[in-house]
Amino acid sequence: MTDTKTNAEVTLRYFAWLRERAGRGEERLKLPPDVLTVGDLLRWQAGRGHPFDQAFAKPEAIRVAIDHAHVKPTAAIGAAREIAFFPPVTGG
Amino acid sequence: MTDTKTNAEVTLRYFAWLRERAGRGEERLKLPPDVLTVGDLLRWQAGRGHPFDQAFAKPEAIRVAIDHAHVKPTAAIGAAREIAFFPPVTGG
Amino acid sequence: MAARVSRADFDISAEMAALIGGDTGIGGVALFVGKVRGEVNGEPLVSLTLEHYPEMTEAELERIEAEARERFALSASLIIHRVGELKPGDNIVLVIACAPHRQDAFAGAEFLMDYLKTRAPFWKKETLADGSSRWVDARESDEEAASTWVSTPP
Amino acid sequence: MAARVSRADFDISAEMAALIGGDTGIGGVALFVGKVRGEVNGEPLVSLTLEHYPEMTEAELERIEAEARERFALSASLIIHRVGELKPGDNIVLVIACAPHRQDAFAGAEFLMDYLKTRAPFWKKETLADGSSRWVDARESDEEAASTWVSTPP
Repeated sequence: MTDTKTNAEVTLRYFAWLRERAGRGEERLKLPPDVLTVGDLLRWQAGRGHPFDQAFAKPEAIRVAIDHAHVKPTAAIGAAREIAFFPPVTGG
Repeated sequence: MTDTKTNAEVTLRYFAWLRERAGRGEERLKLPPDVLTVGDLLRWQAGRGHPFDQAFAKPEAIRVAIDHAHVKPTAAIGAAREIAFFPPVTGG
Repeated sequence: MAARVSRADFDISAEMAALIGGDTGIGGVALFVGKVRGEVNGEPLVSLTLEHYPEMTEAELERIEAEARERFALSASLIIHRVGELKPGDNIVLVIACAPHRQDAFAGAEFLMDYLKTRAPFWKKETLADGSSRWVDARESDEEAASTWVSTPP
Repeated sequence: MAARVSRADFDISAEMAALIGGDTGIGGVALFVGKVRGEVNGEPLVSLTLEHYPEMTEAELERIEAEARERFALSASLIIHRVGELKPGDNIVLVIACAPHRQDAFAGAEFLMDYLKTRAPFWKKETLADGSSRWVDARESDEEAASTWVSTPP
């Protein structure tokens, strides 16, 4: 059951300069089974090759939300349906 | 010269419950020459008899302005043209 | 900088637009509107009458504004205070503080309100449903709020 | 309580009247309007483009409002945030906090702005007169302002 969840398709979304550097606003894919936390996912992104190596070169500058809620790098990905990557917010 | 100043006519004004208790909004008169400070003036008012004895029975509840600026009981009356008496303000 | 007393109500959007004019250095505008509440200690209020000391009001509001401008990086500010008989829900006072950044705008507006409440010569009289009326007492919390800004007592 | 994203400008007076409705328990209304400034480090700004994460924005604004309501005695509150291309002088954001007393209204409005600036998923891109554009960096002072309210990091 857990393997099934980890291997389910997930939507990845990119905003602001991360969207520009990643060259896309969104994609759907299956994450490798060893990507269990947000930190794992950021490292995996940085290792995906061009253009992700550039976009994710500084993971400390990237914020992550799972299913529309802010999460920390230690958070588990679990049964996430949508994971978003973006720089610190600058609204207001 | 100083006597002349102290004896000049001055306008006294009353606001809010002080106006109601004093039974007037304003009056013009000459202050006695020994009324030199705001504190002296408050004591003199309390001693003027009805209705001022009632109106000025609690001088600590009364604020004073000379020529449209707040003053303390220790302030000198000097060449004041207008002296106002009122309760603590409650606007806003 | 502007301060005025008015019997009529004010239009917040119009006042703010006029105050800002074409100043694009303004990044933040903090506003406060004080309103007449419908109850006094659980009893329905019929009306609130605001008395003031006309000749002193303008001078005092200008002093308060000048002090706010000295303390905070304000681009513009406005105080409008109503007088006369008001009803529950009516606006009593409008304060606007404009600044390049929001912290100064907020601090400016709070300062203007705190000083207004403890120094501007306005007095409120409440009339209740039973026909009785009484002058509102100054709140100690207002004195305290104003005194947190400094050491210059009224 | 209400929060919304809008491409169009907002009418402050109308929004405030609609928010208050007939609630005469409200004695103080604190408002904040954030505006596009005309210069960036001394260079003229041509436009400011606001991107956001639509599906997350509303959820996050509602969380921010719920938290403000829990902390302060707010009678009502409103957040409107614009997106799209804005020009110098344009309004970006409106925050309104209504409360029985002014201290809660001011604190509520400041809290809403501080949290909005550090948690709501909006991003600003500045375009200058020479055609260059860049994403605005998050200001550390905003993180600090939000963190003064507590210990719950974003």
